[in-house]
Amino acid sequence: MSEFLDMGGYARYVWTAYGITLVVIVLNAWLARRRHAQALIKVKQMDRSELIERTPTVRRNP
Amino acid sequence: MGLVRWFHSLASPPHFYRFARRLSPWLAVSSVVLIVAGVFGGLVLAPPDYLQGDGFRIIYVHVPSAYVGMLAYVVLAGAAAIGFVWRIKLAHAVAVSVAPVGASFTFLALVTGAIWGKPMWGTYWEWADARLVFELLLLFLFLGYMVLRAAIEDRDKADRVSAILAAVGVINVPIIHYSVEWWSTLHQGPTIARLDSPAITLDMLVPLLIVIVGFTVYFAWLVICRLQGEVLERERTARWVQQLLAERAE
Amino acid sequence: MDVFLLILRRDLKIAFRRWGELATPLIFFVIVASLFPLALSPEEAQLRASGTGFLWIAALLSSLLALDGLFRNDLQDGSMEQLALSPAPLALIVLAKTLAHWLVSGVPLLVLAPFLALSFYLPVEALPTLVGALALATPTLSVLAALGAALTVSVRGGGAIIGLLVLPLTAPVLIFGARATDLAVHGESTLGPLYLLAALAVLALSLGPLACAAALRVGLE
Amino acid sequence: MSVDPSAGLIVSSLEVWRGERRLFGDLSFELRSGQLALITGPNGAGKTSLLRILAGLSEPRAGAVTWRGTTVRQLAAEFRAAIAYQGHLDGLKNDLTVAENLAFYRALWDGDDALEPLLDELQLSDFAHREVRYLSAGQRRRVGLGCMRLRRASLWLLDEPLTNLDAEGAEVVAGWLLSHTDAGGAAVLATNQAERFDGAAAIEIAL
Repeated sequence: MSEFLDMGGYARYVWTAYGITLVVIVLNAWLARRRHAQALIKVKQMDRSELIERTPTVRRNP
Repeated sequence: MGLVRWFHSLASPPHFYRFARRLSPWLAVSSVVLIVAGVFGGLVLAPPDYLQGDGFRIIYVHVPSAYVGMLAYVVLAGAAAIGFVWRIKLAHAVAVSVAPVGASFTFLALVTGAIWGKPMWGTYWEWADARLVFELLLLFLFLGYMVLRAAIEDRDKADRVSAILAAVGVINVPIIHYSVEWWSTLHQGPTIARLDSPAITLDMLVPLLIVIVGFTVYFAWLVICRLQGEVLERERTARWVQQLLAERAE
Repeated sequence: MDVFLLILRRDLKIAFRRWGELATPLIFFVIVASLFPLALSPEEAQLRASGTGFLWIAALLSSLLALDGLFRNDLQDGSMEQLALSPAPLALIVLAKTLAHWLVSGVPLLVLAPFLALSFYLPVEALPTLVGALALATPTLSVLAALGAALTVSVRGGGAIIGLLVLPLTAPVLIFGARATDLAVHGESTLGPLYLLAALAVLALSLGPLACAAALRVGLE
Repeated sequence: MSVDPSAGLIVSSLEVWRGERRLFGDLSFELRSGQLALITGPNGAGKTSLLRILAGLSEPRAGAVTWRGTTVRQLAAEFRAAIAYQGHLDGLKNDLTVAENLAFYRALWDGDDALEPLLDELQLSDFAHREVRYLSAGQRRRVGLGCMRLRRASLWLLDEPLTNLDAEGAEVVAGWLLSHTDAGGAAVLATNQAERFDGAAAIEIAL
């Protein structure tokens, strides 16, 4: 096991690289899920007046 | 015919949203399985490289992240171009969602490349390595795209302006790639080993391919997650979003 | 073609009436170049070794510096609306404006560059190649910078991000331009990189104005 | 869609957005030659946005605008030339003189009208060789409208053309509009001074 962890003397480099990769992967997942959750909140709190549909009046003069 | 219609229906936001909700757990689980299996193969099963020893095992995270970074830029530019030409809002939403993911994987490729470089070259950064320089320029392209989008307040405008930037960028990517390659061959000393083994054996290659597939599936999951949020925000006045909210409230 | 000349003449006339703005990038180019030996060292060998690359970076930056207002001024006073609604293709108008800009900023740069190169101890034999490479490279740089200006035309107050958008795209021009100059300094054949620079210029001049025009139409909305 | 020289400006089920907000939807009308249309409405209702869509500067999210049977965004050069748009901005170059600005637009529109009568009518003769930067807002407006006049257009799209104009200036522009429609031209006007055109407008659109 300790031989495996030692990585033939390259432990410092190999494990740092894998560690950073893990951080980036986890961070990405968290950010992506947060993006979805925040959109739901934003839509819930949106200005309801945006839903009103207005139509202009057109008057034709003879 | 049925397949074409199915693809077409995906471009409609409510269909896409429902489809994505069903798909995303599958993507998440399979990407984790693939990545864990591939990394296990790479760290434990694959033999050490005859030149680089166990140091070469960084390849199992460096190459997949570099690959996903490139793939992301192509997807970004392709989606943006489709959105620009055919005015498909969902395509623009794809481009927006891909950008931060692609940037983070490109960044990861740079960092793992530099860490790998230290034992191989004795320095973290080697300007003569064309691929690291190219990754750096690619990261700048992602950042430029994101900064431009952030600077334009109107989402519709931001979509189309940034699509033009992405299209110009993707035309430039091969030119940048070959010019950097050409430039590095002029400056490369004979002592510089390239960041891949010249003779990679099959038991080294298989785990690598598995991790690449795993990273790609993971990338798809991330994009779909972000895309759901993006679609909701863009479609907030649409009836289906309001219905969805009402259902969730119950 | 009439429209092309019309726009070219108008922009040149305006440029000469605002000569202060015209001179800024050139003075910037000269000042930065004069600061370089102060930062590095006045030694001949060192200056000669890094002078080429330095001249190229300075040329790159000064050609980006000037383009912020290229379309923004027209957008703000409303003339861009009229140009976009004119019967002439917008890409042709963009090309005329870019050419006008190159004539007043790129050409003086070609004239100044040999003098700066001499002060960095570059051999006289290398100067024709330097000017030739700059003559082929600056149109590409102008088109790229124009593209940056067109993309950011609707960004409030933000000419600063042009550099971030455009600089990564200029890498090939920089590589080939500096390489051609370097080869000339060492007395070798410079045709290869010069051809590549010419190819890039053709590509930029043919596709760039179309992309600019598309970006401007979006910016006008 | 085919080219139909007799068709005027046809707006069908148009939806107008400003950025992320839908301003209004379902606007349809048809403007024939010789007719004047007025767009009225409170600030922010979308008068300018509508006019810019009619001019082909912006693309509508939904609905269509056609001129002579072709979508305005896809007009061929000769039809494009027949539409004049004058927005809030005058489109003048500060560093050029009044005469230079007018001459530039005359050349751009491929026109050949003499400038002197126009300058006289707009009471700008004394300023012909002054740079535009030294003009007042009202004078600039006159020059801008003069540039528009040099375009031999059959459809005029004017956004608040009377803003900044004094009584005489407004009189001149109103006169232009009437003679334009009398001569078979069409015009769409966004204005808060609709009462000036009472009875003259064939179509009134209240946003």
